[in-house]
Amino acid sequence: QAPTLTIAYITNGNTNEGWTLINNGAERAGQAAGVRLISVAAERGELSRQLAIVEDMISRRVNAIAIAPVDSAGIAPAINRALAAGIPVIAVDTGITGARITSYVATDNVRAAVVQGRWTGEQVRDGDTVIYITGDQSQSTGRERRSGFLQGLNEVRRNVRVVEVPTTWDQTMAQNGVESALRSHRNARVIASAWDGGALGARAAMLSAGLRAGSIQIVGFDGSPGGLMMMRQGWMQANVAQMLSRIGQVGVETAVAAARGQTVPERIDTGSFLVLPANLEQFARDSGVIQFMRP
Amino acid sequence: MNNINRQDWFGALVAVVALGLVLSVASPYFLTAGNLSNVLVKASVIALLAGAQTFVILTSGVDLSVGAVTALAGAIAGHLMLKLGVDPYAAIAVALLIGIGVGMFNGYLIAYVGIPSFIVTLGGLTLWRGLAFESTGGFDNSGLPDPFPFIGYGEILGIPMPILIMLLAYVVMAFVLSSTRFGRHVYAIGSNAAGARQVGINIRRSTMGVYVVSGFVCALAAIVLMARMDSSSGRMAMNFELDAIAAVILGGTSLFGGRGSIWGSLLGAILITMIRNGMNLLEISQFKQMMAIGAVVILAVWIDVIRRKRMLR
Amino acid sequence: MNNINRQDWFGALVAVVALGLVLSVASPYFLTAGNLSNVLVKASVIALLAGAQTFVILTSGVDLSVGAVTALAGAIAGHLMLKLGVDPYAAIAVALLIGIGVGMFNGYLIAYVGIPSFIVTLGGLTLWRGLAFESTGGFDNSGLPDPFPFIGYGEILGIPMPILIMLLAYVVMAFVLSSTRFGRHVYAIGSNAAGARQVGINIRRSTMGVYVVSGFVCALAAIVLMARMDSSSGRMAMNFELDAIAAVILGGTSLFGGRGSIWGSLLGAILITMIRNGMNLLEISQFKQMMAIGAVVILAVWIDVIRRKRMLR
Amino acid sequence: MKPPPSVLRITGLTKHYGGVKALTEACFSLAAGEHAAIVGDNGAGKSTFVRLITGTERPNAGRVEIDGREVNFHSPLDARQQGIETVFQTLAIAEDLDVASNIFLGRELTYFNLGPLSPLNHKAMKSQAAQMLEATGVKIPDMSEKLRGMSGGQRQCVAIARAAGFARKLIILDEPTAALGVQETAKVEEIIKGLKRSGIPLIIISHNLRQVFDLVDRIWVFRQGRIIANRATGQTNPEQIVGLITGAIDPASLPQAEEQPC
Amino acid sequence: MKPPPSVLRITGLTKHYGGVKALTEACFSLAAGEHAAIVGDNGAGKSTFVRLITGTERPNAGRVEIDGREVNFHSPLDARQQGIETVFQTLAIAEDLDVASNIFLGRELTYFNLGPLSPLNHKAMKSQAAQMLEATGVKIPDMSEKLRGMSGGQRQCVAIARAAGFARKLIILDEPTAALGVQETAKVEEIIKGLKRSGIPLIIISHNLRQVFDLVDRIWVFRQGRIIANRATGQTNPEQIVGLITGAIDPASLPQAEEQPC
Ligand SMILES: Nc1ncnc2c1ncn2[C@@H]1O[C@H](COP(=O)(O)OP(=O)(O)OP(=O)(O)O)[C@@H](O)[C@H]1O
Ligand SMILES: Nc1ncnc2c1ncn2[C@@H]1O[C@H](COP(=O)(O)OP(=O)(O)OP(=O)(O)O)[C@@H](O)[C@H]1O
Ligand SMILES: [Mg+2]
Ligand SMILES: [Mg+2]
Repeated sequence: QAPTLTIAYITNGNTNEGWTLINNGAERAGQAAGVRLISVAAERGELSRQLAIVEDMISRRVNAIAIAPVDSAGIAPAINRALAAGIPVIAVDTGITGARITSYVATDNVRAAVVQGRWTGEQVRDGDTVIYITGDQSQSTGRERRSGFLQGLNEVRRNVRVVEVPTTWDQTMAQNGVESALRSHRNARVIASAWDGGALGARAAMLSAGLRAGSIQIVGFDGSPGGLMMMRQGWMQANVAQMLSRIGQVGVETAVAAARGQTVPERIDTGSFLVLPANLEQFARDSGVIQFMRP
Repeated sequence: MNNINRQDWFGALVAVVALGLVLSVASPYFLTAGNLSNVLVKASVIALLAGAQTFVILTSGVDLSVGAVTALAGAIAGHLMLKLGVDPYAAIAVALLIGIGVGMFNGYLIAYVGIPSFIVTLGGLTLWRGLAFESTGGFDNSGLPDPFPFIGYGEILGIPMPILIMLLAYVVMAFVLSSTRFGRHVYAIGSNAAGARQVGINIRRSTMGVYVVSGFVCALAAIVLMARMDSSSGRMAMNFELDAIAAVILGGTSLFGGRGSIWGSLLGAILITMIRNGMNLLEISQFKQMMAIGAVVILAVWIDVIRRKRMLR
Repeated sequence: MNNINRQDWFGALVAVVALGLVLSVASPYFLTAGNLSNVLVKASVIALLAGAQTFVILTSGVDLSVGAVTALAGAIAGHLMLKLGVDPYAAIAVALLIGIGVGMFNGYLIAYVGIPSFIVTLGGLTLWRGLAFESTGGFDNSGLPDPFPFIGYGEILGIPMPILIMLLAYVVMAFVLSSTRFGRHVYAIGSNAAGARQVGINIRRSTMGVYVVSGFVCALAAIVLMARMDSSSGRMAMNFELDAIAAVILGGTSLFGGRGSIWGSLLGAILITMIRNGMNLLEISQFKQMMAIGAVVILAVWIDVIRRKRMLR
Repeated sequence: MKPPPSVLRITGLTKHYGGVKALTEACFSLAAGEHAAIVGDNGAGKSTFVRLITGTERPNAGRVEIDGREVNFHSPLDARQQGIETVFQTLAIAEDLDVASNIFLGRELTYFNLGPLSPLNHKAMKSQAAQMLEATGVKIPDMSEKLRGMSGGQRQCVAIARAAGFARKLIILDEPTAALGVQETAKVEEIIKGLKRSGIPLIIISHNLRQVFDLVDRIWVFRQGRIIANRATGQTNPEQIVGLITGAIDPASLPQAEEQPC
Repeated sequence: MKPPPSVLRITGLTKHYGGVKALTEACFSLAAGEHAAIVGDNGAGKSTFVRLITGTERPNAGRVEIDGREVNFHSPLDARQQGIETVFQTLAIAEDLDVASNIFLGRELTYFNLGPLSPLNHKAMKSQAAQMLEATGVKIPDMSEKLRGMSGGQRQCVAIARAAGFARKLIILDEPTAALGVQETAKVEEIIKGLKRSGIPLIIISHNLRQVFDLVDRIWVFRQGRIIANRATGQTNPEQIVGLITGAIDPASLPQAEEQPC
C-alpha cells in the first residue's frame, strides 16, 4: 500500500467570500482524495511571506503544491526551486510567469470579463454612462478583468462614457466611490463591478442615494453567495460567476493527480457562467453556493 | 488668549475650508445640495473612530486596533442577525458589549500589566480581525433587518442618522473631556503620568476607562458602518486605524499626549474624507490618487505649521 | 550593572529562545539543517527595516514610510533594469539614491519645517507607494540580471548573502549608535530634544541624518528583497512598516525615544519572523493564524514586562 | 512621662536601586502636631525617603505606621486618601494644564458627584485657586496660561499651594523654597507657621539651615542613605548640624538622651 | 577714564509671550572679567533674559553685542561656538544618558575627527567627567547609571560641571545652587571664585543674597520684566537690594552716578 500523499495548498491570504469558497473547495477535494492536505495562507497577501511558505514546503518534501500566488512573477524563483526538487506545482486562480509549472487551473479572467462587458453593452445606448468599479490595478487579476470588461463593452457599444471607481478590492472604498460617481453622473445606467464585494458597495451607494432596486442595473463578477443574494433580491441583474469552489477543487485534484505521477493538462479553464435572474436558482444549486446563501 | 486662531484645531478648519473651495471650483458637483451633508455622512465612521482615538492619544497611548474592533463587533452582530436569527436590538447590544469587552482587555493589559499600548493594539489588530473572520467563516452578511436601514439612511429633522449619531457621540465625548473629572485626568496622564500618579490620580482606572471608551465607540462606529454598507463582514473598516490616527493629528492633537481637543479630530476626519472623496469626483486614477492623498495630508499640516510660526512672531 | 538580564533586549532574546524550543518540539521540520539559517534569511529584510526604524524611534520619531520607500526603490530599480535596460549596478546606485533622497525629504520636513514625523511618513506611506505603482504602471518586473541572483541566493564562506548584508549593516549601525558623536546625539534628542538643543547640539542636522540613514537602509532592504523574490513591483514590502516598528519595540526600545539598542531590534525581527514562520509550520489555518500572531506578539511582551517587574523587587 | 502618640512611625525602611543603596534601615517618628526637618547632603536619600512613605515607590523592607496602625501604600492614591499631601522635588505638575487645573488635580471641585463623570465646577476652582496661590506671594500674570511657560518659582508655588490647601493629616515638603525669591520664601514660611498653629504635622526637607532652625521642632540628619541622628532644634545649633551632615561630627559622640527614639 | 571694554552689551531686549510681557527693553552690560549677579522676584524675567542671550529663544526686539560686535544667535549652537556656556534653570540634561555622556553632551571627545561620525573616546570622557564632577563636591555612587534616577542636587552638579569645564568667553548660571546642599554649595562657590581668578566673565542668577554679595562685582535688579537698577556690590547692601526687588525702594531715588550705563 502506498504511503499517504502530502499536498500543500498555499492560498494568497485574501479574505473575501470568493476566496473562502475557493479554499473550501480545495479542502473538500483534499478530504475526498484521502491525502494529507497542508493548507496555509500568505498572511496579508505579502509576497515575501508566500515565498517563505513555499520554501518551508520544499524543505518538508511535500508531494505536490497547489498555490494561489500573491504575485504572478515574484513567486517564480521559489516555484522554480520546487520544480527543481521534483515537486509538481499547480497554480490556482492566478498564473505564474517565469516558471514552467505543471498546470494552471483558473477562470480565464479576460474571457469572463469580456462576457461582463458585452452584457453591459447590450443594456445601454450610445452616449450613456456606465460606472465600473475597478479592482486593484497593481494585480494582474484586477488588470485583466478591467481590460476584458472594456474590450467586451467596446465590441457592442463604442460611444459609452465609462466612469471608473478605483479600489483596492475594498467594499467601503467602492461604496464611497460610487456615491461620488452617482452625484456627478445621475444618468448612469449600469454599475459593473470587478468583484461581488464592489457590487455590495454599489447597492449601498444606491440605497444612500435613495435609489430603488433595479433603477440602475448592477452586474457583478464572482458568483459569490453575497452577489447571488443581491440578485435574488432584485438588486443585481447579471453576474459573471466563476466556478469558485470548483477552482479550488480542481486545483487540488490536479495536484493529487500530478503527485501520483499522472500527466495533467497544462491549462485547465474552470470556465465562467453568466448568471441571470432566470437561471439563478439552478446555478446556485449546481455550483453548491446555495448552502452559503440564506433562504 | 482664547482667540480662535490660537486653537490647536484652527489649522484643520482652514484646511477643510480651503480644500472645499478648491473642490467646488474643480468639480461643479461638489457644492450640490446634498454633497456637503454627504461628506459628513461619509466622514461619520472615521470621525467616530477618530473621537475614540483622541481619548487614547491624549493619554499618550495609541489604539491600532480600532478598525479590527469595528470589524469584530460588526461581523459578529451581522452573523448573529442573519445566520442565527438573533433579534437586531439584541445583536446591537452584543456589538456594544464586544466593544466594551475588547476595551477592557486592552485597558487591563496596558494600565495594569504595563504592556505598551502600541504592542497590545498591534497584536489586537490581527487578533480581533482574525476572530471576526473565524467566527463568520469569512462570509459576508448582507441585507440587514430593521432598524439598520433607518440607521444607515433614515433622517430625523432632515439630518441623516449617521451624522446625528456621530454628532451626539461627539457632544458627549467633548463634554466628558472638557468638563468631567475623568476628562481632566486624561489630559493630566498624557501630560505627566508620573506626576498625575503622585498627586493621587488613579491613573490605572482612568487609562482603563480610556480604552473602554475607545472600544465602545468603535462598536458604535461598527453599527453605523454596517448600516451604511447594508452588510457586514470581517473585512469591514480595513486600514481605518491609520486614517483615524491621522484625523486626530491633523486636528491638532499631540501624538505625545496632554494637548489637543476632540473637535479638532472631527475636522481632521472631515478633511481626510474630503481628500478621498474629492479624488473620486475628479476621477483621478488609483495610483495618482494614492500619491495625491499622501501629498495633501503632508501639505495640510505644513501650512498649519507655517501659520503657527507666523503667529509666534 | 551591565548584567545581561538587565539589558533592554534580554526579553526578546528569551522569547526567541523559548519560541524556538516550542517550535522544534511542535514541528520536526523546524530544526532541520537549513531552517535556522533560513529563519535568519527570512528575517533579513524586516531586520534591515527595523534597524533603520531604530534610529528614528530613538529620536522619538516614527517612520511609517519604510515599506513604501522599499517598494519605490525596488520597483524603480527593477523597471530601469528590465524595461529600460539600465546596467544593474547603475540601477542599484539609483535605488540607494532614491532612499537617500526620500530620507532627505522626510528629514527636511520633520527637522527644518517641524511637521510631526507621524504625518510626514504617513503621507509618504501612500505617496511613495503610489509613485512606485505609477512609474511602473503597476506591472511586475521579474527575472533580474546578475548580480541579483547572487545577492539573493549566493553565499560567502557558507553564509547566505542576505544574512551577510544584514549583519554588516547592523555592525555599522551599532557602531554609529554606540560609538560616534552622531549616535550619542540621537539618544540625546530622543531623551530631551529641548535640552539637547540648549547644550548646542545641532538637533536639526542630526534629525535629518536619522531619516537619511532610514531611507538608505530601506533602499538596501529593497535590493535584498528584490534579489530574494527575483522580481520587483510596487506591491513589495506591503505592510512591513508595522512589523518593523513592532520588531523595534519587541527589542526593548522605548517608543518615546532615548532608550534602547539596535541589537534588540534584530532580535525583535527574528522573533516576528519566527512567529509568522512557525504558524506555517504548525499548519494553522489562515484565520486562526491571524489570531495566533496577534496573541503571540502580546504574549512576548507580557512575559518581558513581568520579568522586569520581578527584577525590580 | 508617656511620649505623645506618634502620627508617623517608620522602622527599618530600606530601598536599594540595583547596587545603589539609596536608603538603609531608616527609622523615624513624628509626634502629633510636630514639625520636623530632614537635612543631608545631595544624594543622601531624602527624596527617596519621601517617595517611600507616600507610596510613590515600594520599599525593599521596612514598616510604616500612621496613628499606630501599619499602612501599606501601594500608590500615592492610598496616601492621599489618608490625608497626606506632598510637594515632591519634581513637583508633579501637568505642564499642559493651567494653574487652577493643576492646583485641583485629583481633587477637582464638582457640581455633584457622579464618580469619574462628575461635572467640573470650573468657576469655583478658578477663584479658589487664585486665593490659594495668593498666600504664596507669587505673581502670575495670566492664570489661564498652561504651566509649560511658567518660571521655576511659579511652578513651585503652584505645587505648594496645592499641598498646603488640601493637607489634613500630614504635609511633606521636599525643598519647597529652593526656587523661590526672597519675598515668596517669606510667604511660604508664613504658610508653614500657619500649619503649625492649626496643628497639622509637617516634614520639610531643606538645605537652608536658617530656615530649618526658624521653622521646625526637630531636625533629622541623613547621611549616605542612613538616618544618623536627630536633635530637637532647641538643643542643637547650625554648626553641630553641619558637622553631622558632613561627617565631621560622629553622631555616637552626642548625648543619646536627646534623641527621639523610634 | 575710558570704561573697560564690554564683553557683553545688551540694549532694548524685549520678549512678550502673547499678552505676557516677560521682558521689556532690557539693557545690560558686562565688562571683561567681571562677575555680575541678576536678582529679582519669581517671574521677574531672569530666565527669559538668559534664554534670549543664549539663542534658545529669539527676542521680539533688541540688540546683543559681544566684544563690541552685534551677534544674532539663531540657536544655542551659535552661542556655544562663541564660547558661552550656560547652566539653564531646567538643566538641559538627557535623563537616559549617563553622567559622562551628559557632561560631554555636544562636546564629545573623539579619537579623530570625522565630523558627526567621529569615534568617541569613551575612556577619556569617563575619567575627565569624574574629575570635573569632583570639583562640585557631589557624591555619585555609580557614575555609569543614567541620570533618570539621580537626585536633584546630583543632576544640578552635572550641569554645573559641564558649563564650568567648557566656558571660555562667558558663563551664565541660572540658580546653580538652588538644589545643592551646604557642602556642595560651598564647593560650587569655590569654582566660581576660580573662574574669577582666571578672568572668565560670569553672570549668576540667584535668590541667595548672601551668596550674591560674596561672589560678584555688580548686582542687576529685575522687576516685573524690566531691569530697574544695577549697583556695584561695594556700594550697596542686602537691605537696599531687597527694597529694590520688592519695590519698597524707588530706583529713581538712588544716585545715578553709581549705575553702570549700557
Ligand atoms: N530610580 C533610581 N535609580 C537609581 N538610583 C537612584 C534612583 N533614585 C535615587 N537613586 C539614587 O539614590 C540616592 C539618593 O537619592 P535621593 O534623590 O533620595 O537624594 P536626596 O537626598 O533627595 O538628594 P538631593 O538633596 O540632591 O535632592 C542617589 O545617589 C541617587 O542617585
Ligand atoms: N513660554 C512662555 N509662555 C508664556 N509665558 C512665559 C513663557 N516663558 C516665560 N513666561 C512668563 O514670563 C515671565 C518671566 O518668566 P521667567 O522664567 O523669566 O522668570 P524668572 O525671573 O526666571 O523666575 P524664577 O525666579 O521663578 O525662575 C513669567 O511670568 C512666566 O510665566
Ligand atoms: Mg532630593
Ligand atoms: Mg528662572
